[in-house]
Amino acid sequence: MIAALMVLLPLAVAVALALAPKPAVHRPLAMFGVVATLVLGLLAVDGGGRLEVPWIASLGTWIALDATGAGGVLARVAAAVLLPTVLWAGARVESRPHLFLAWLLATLAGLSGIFLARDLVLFYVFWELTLLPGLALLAGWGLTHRRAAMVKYLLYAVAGSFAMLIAVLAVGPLSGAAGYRFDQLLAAAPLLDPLTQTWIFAGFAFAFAVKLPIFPLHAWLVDVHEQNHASGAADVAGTLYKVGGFGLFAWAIPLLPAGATALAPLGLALGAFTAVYGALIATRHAHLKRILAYASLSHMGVVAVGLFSLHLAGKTGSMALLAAQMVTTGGLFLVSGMLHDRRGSFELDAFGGLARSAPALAAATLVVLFASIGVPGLANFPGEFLALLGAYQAAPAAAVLALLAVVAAGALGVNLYQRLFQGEGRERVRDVTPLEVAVFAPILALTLWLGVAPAANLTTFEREAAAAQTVTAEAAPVVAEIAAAVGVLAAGGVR
Amino acid sequence: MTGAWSDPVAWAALAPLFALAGALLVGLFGRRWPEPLPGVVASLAIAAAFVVAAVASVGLLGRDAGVALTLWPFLPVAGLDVSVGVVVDPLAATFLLIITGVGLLIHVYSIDYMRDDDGNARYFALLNLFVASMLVLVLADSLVLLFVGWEGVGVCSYLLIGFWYRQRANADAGRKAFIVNRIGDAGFLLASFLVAATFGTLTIADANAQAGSFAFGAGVLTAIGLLFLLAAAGKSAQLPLHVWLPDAMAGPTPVSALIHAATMVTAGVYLVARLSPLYAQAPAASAAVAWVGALTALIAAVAALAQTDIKRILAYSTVSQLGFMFAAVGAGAYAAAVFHVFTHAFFKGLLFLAAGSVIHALHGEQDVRRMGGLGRRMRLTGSSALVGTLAIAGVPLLSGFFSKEAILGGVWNSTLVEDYGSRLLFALLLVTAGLTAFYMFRWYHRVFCGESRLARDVAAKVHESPGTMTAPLVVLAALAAVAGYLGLPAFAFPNWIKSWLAPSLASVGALHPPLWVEWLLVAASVVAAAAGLAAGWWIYERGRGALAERVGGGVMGRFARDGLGFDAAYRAGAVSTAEGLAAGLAVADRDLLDRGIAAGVTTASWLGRAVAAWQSGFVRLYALATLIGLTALAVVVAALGGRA
Amino acid sequence: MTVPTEAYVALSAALFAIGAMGVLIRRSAILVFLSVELMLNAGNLALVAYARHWAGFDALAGLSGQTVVFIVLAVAAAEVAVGLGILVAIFRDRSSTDVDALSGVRL
Amino acid sequence: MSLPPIIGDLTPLVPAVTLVAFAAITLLFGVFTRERVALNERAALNERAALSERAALGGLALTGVAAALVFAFYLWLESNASGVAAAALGGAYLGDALASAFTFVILLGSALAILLADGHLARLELDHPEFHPLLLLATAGGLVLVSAGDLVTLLLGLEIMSLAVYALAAWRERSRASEEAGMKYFLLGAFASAVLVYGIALTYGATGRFDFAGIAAAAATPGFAANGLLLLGAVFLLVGLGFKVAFAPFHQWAPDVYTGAPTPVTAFMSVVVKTAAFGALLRVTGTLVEALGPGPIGEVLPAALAVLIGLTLVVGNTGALLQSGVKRMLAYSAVAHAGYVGLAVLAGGEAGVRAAAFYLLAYTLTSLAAFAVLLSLMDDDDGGDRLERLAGLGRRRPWLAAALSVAMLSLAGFPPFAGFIGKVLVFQAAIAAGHAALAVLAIATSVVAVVFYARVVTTMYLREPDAHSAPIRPVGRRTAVVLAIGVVGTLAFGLFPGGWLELVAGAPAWIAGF
Repeated sequence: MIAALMVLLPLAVAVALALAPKPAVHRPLAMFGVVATLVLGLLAVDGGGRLEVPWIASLGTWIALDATGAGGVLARVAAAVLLPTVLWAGARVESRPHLFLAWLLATLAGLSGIFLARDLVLFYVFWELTLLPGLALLAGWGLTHRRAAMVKYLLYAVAGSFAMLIAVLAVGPLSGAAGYRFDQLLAAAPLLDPLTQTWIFAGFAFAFAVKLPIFPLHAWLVDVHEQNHASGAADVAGTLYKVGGFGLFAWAIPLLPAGATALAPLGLALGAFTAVYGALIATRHAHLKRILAYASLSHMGVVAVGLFSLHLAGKTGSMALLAAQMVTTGGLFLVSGMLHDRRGSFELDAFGGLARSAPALAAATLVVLFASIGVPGLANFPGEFLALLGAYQAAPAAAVLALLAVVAAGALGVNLYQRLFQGEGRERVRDVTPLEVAVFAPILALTLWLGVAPAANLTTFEREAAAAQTVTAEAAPVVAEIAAAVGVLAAGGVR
Repeated sequence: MTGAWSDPVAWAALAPLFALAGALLVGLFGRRWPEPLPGVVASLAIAAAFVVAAVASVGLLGRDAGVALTLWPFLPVAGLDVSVGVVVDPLAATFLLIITGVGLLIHVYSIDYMRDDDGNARYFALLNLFVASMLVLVLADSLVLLFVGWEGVGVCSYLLIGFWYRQRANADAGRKAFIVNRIGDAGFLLASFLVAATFGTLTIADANAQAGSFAFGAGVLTAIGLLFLLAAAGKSAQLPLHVWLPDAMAGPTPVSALIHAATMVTAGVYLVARLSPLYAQAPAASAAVAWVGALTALIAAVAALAQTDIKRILAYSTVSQLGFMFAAVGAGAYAAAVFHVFTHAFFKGLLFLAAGSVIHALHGEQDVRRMGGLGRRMRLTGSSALVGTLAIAGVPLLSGFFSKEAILGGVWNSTLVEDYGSRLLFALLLVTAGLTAFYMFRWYHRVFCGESRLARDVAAKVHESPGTMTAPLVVLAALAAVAGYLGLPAFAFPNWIKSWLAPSLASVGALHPPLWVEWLLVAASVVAAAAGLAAGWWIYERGRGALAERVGGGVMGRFARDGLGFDAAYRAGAVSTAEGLAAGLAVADRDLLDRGIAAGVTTASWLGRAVAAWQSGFVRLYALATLIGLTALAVVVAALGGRA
Repeated sequence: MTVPTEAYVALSAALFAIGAMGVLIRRSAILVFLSVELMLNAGNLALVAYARHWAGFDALAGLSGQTVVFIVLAVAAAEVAVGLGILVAIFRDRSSTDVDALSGVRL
Repeated sequence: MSLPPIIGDLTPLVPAVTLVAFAAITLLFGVFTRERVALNERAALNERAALSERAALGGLALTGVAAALVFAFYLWLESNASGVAAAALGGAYLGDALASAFTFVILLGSALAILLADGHLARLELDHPEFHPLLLLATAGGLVLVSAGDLVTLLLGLEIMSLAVYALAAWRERSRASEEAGMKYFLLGAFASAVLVYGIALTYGATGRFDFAGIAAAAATPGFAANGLLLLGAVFLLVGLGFKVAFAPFHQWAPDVYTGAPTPVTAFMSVVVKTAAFGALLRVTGTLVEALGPGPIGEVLPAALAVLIGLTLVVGNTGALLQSGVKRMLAYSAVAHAGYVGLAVLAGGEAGVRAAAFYLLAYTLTSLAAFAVLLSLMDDDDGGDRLERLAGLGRRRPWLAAALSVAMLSLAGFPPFAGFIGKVLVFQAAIAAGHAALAVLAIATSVVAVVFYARVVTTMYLREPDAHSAPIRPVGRRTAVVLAIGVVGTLAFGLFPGGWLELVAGAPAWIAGF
């Protein structure tokens, strides 16, 4: 029941916001929505966090939600990250702020659905629904070239999700599962023959690769971020919506072990390449949001590498990294908004020397930035470490490549800090305002918490990662064959 | 090895917390405090840490095992239940004392050195944070936690090198240090992964224990050893990753003293020593360590000859001394290495602080060519600097002599790297020892002796530094003089430190040559030191440095001054390659992918146009289409019907 | 000797084809429609032919075929009615029955 | 063999008969009141009376549809209770699950279409007294079509429906577009019926039967040798009906007729005609596939159908891509949706019927909502459907814009709208029946579809109206009702389609209706 509320409450608040007449109530209402959802998430630890009622009997779908697992953790983190985001957006969005907040709340509702859904069709519904708020935020508050960015985003996203739809509708009937509930599918799907599994997995993987995103399906990401509202709040919503990794973790890999194994080499290669690719390209840009976008792309490469390692530590780490980068990347996008406030631009050349007049801002940013480049003791490290550890067990080469990316990301981070805060300062800028302190507080708290005491979350993630089936012995040779064929195809594609 | 809070030894776990608390206090509120307060608070925090460290060390005396304490779980995944836990054993305790002791002195020294700097609070907060991280590094019971400290010190170093971030050069230097270290860190991570894959654990003790069960010289152990060597080389500025340390002198001098001489840069040595049971099983890897060390020592010493910056000389000297330590750990003389870390912390810290005192007196002048004769104006600084110089030069009965001798002996007698040219290593190090004595004499002479080459206005205002700065100098000078007696030559005298460290270090069998050989070795190092000093006296005192001018002005001189062209090589090689690659990818990213979508869109709209064109509007053509469809189907059917 | 069913069917097919050709060739709406009528009657011819064929096996089957012919005729008649109605309206408007003139609506 | 009872239980006929009866009543009423209406108008006195009498026509028609709906529902309850599908006229007229499901959809669509039309007839000068009777007749024809138990009834239903619609398409006087639409539709329609008739003849030739059950049975008898002929007949039938549902390449009439016909008529056609035709197609293909059985011959028909569907999907979706007129865009999208329903037909069986029925229900609600918005924006000369018309609608008429957005999202297949569930059912059925490749093609084309549906939405919210954009008249009450029902239904069936799906759960009894 609580799980259901985690979806319905923010949705209701969103509607209320859209219709609420008095501007005075907007911000409190929005804050209430997020806080309440977060509290619900914290309460939904045991039985109360689960829900299971039949939805469309003849289709075998259920309204099944579970807030006690990996998804629950991510949902909680997402809500926690939206807290400062709503705070910030409420103050920074001038035109129709209540609608902006409404869409943020809608995003939260959709994310809760995505993370908590334990029925594949329900998962798809939320997956698709959550696309709309992002588009709306871009359409309603984006910058001048938003139209092109929207079309691009829409094309990629829809192509992905329709591919997934086919996969969803294939995995059910073909496996002869009793229904689309996770446990029902888990009982049947892994028994599908490897080739079918590979095809279905490919369908899922395509959708999830778009939403991770990883090369070569990432082109929408950068434009969307660049064109989003200058406050960076919309970018946070976008960052939270990068749920492809979760999809692989929670659905594709456990349900289709043979398919996953067959496509893992490709996934590892693409992931590692993406990691390096993003980090390197980021160094070539001078637009703050573009840089952040590419940097997070690099993270997603590491996530993919961890997942496709199919190794316990790798998968667990990837989820931890996903949660962590929600906080850090999200936080950095908020920072980008704060910086834009001060200089009215995202071009790095407009900055420099800010540390002198805004030391607190510099310090806070530095913490988040270092967290995002995987400095241990801060949020991203545990996940990154485990993801790479797992990858190393499966494919040392991929791990080494991804590790190079980590090094490059470090270089990127310090370069960025220097361009923004170091050097001879131009005219003075104001240091953090009370609002900004309030925005930073939860971000920093999460950054430290996830970095210092990740154990609890990791255990939750691992429990779910361990549930994944393994390839049966007799299937193994076939899987290997398919994997080889895929490899040949991929090589051909590269050439 | 289990412990509980009741055990005073375990209190050492509090040391980093004290430092961290200090960092938070000063960092959050220091900016509003009056001038000396941030420094005082920071110093008190370190003092507290020093106390618990001392208590712990005393508590450890006479035990043959350290104390382990598990605080809370960290990465309980995939069977490697890594937790946040500490091990307090002699090795850790030694580093604890060095870090907190020297750290305390340098904090005190900084109070006046950093007076009137608008970043005062930030400085002390970072300095405390550094100490905290360094303590975590040496206390860690697992590779993961060790890496936490490892990166932590790197971050602090980065921030302190770029402390005066307004000058581009400083910020760049900090960045360089961070990135180069990052490369080493990649090695560390890979090594940890390999450890996890091989031993199924990330706890140092377990890994060491398991390494013992592997065949001597097993390939995987060598691989792990080499990867950790990469990490250590990055942190301890060894070839080929040493390039960041000279630039790191951009930071405030006390920072150079604490981080880039006494403590952080020795982390690499600590790492190898900590993993000594593993390295003792991997002779090839150990040999690599030793050779890297020896070569670094020599090359850095050569570079040091030609430097003109009072701190850069010391920086190269540090690199060189670290090379000695690496040679020692590589050769299996772990105790000797740690011993040298110990003594080096004193005399090199001392030298840096002295340099700082000079720079302070000269209001930022750092070029030794514009110094000289300062010994008369700054007696305390000068005399303590002399002690430091002689100690590092290896003059008998001073600390540096004993530790260096222990290293040379250890290398000569090494069984571990016997087949890897231990004698050649010895020769290299001996030459380096001579060079050390020479360039240190040069350093001291150019700064404190001869006639003053100061600019007039500066010369007028030169004065001895205040007590808070000179006191640490004196203390360190005393330690630099006497610390060596903890480790007298083992073959003839009681070597206390060796037996003290024994529980934490692997014991590698050493050759036991006849006594006269041992004495010969001692003599050799004495001769080397003497030769170096004599040469220095000959050139700089007698020859007024004319010869040096001529050589230094030449190609060789410039080559040496530029650090033997490593930076240039990297810029030409790695850096430009990466940039080129990035540029290429960026272009591809902009075009290639969008082109893909464009293709899809055009196909669709092309089809659309085709459909529209087909939609001619003429009824009869529509009928035609219908009929064609019909006949086509009919024909197919007829064909099949014929078959069936 | 009797004419085999196939012959009738072949004839009906020919009729059908001719009708179809007519639809394609003729421009006058009326002639086009007459061609359609031809096609309908081709259907009828086939129906009666088959009715005769089936009557040999099953009286009812044959009977049903023949009745259907009448239904089809009725349908054809109804079509004529509606068709001419529309045609008249058009003719009133543009005094032409050229179907190719009916190509205003297109992209 | 013994004669089957010619006059059996006639109850299945009741809904259709009701409609016909009401058609007659409405016609008489309209004809007798016409003079007075005209007079009142001319004298400009008693405008209200004129209006009320016009309204009365619509009211009557609606009552008829409502009555038919009630009877249909009652029949459905009956047959559910008894567990046997009702059949009349010796199996020529069925009251089985398929029939009732499609009957419901048709009647719903018809009622909404009438309501929508009534809101605009006067404005568009379409309010001749024969309008409603024809709509009712067409609806009745649709019912006959989906209830047909043999090919002859099917032909009759088709003609009853088509002839009425031909006339309606040409309804607008002195409108070349409308005339042209009517004529085109008529000529091509007649052409198609000729093909159908020939197909009937061939099928009869092969099996000696007209009723579906008989055809299946005859083909099943051992020693049945006329497979080839039957297959040929099947092809002709497929083409004849494929024309009505606008499968490519027999679709070309659709864009032109939809565009040319008066918009209320287009709305009616897009839902009622399509639904009815699909009902028939489901029966025919189902029968023939079973009759032809497995084996090389049996595989031909599905293959042919698959080819047509694939072509339809591509043509419909890409064709809509470049349209600048919303009406014409909807016409192409109607073609595209025919392709999706075709997947269900191809899948066949209970799943297929259920999927098709639901998809058409969803399409009916959504499409009528879209037409409702469109109609209230269009000019009195039934023109002005260009995309630019929608610019800035999000600001000027937020509710209209929201409604149209819902419609577009549902058509594009976004959850949580009915269109999504429809796609789910269709694809699931197709994949389960082993047509994954076609499903993939459907998906690929759906991506294209999203583009043109999205264009409508973005135009409403992102593009600013140009200065001289026509003022938007207030939305009429009837139109509002249609909108409400359409949007709410779209959402409701999207969230809780369960009940409806259970309604057609009994569908497998359908081939042999008894």
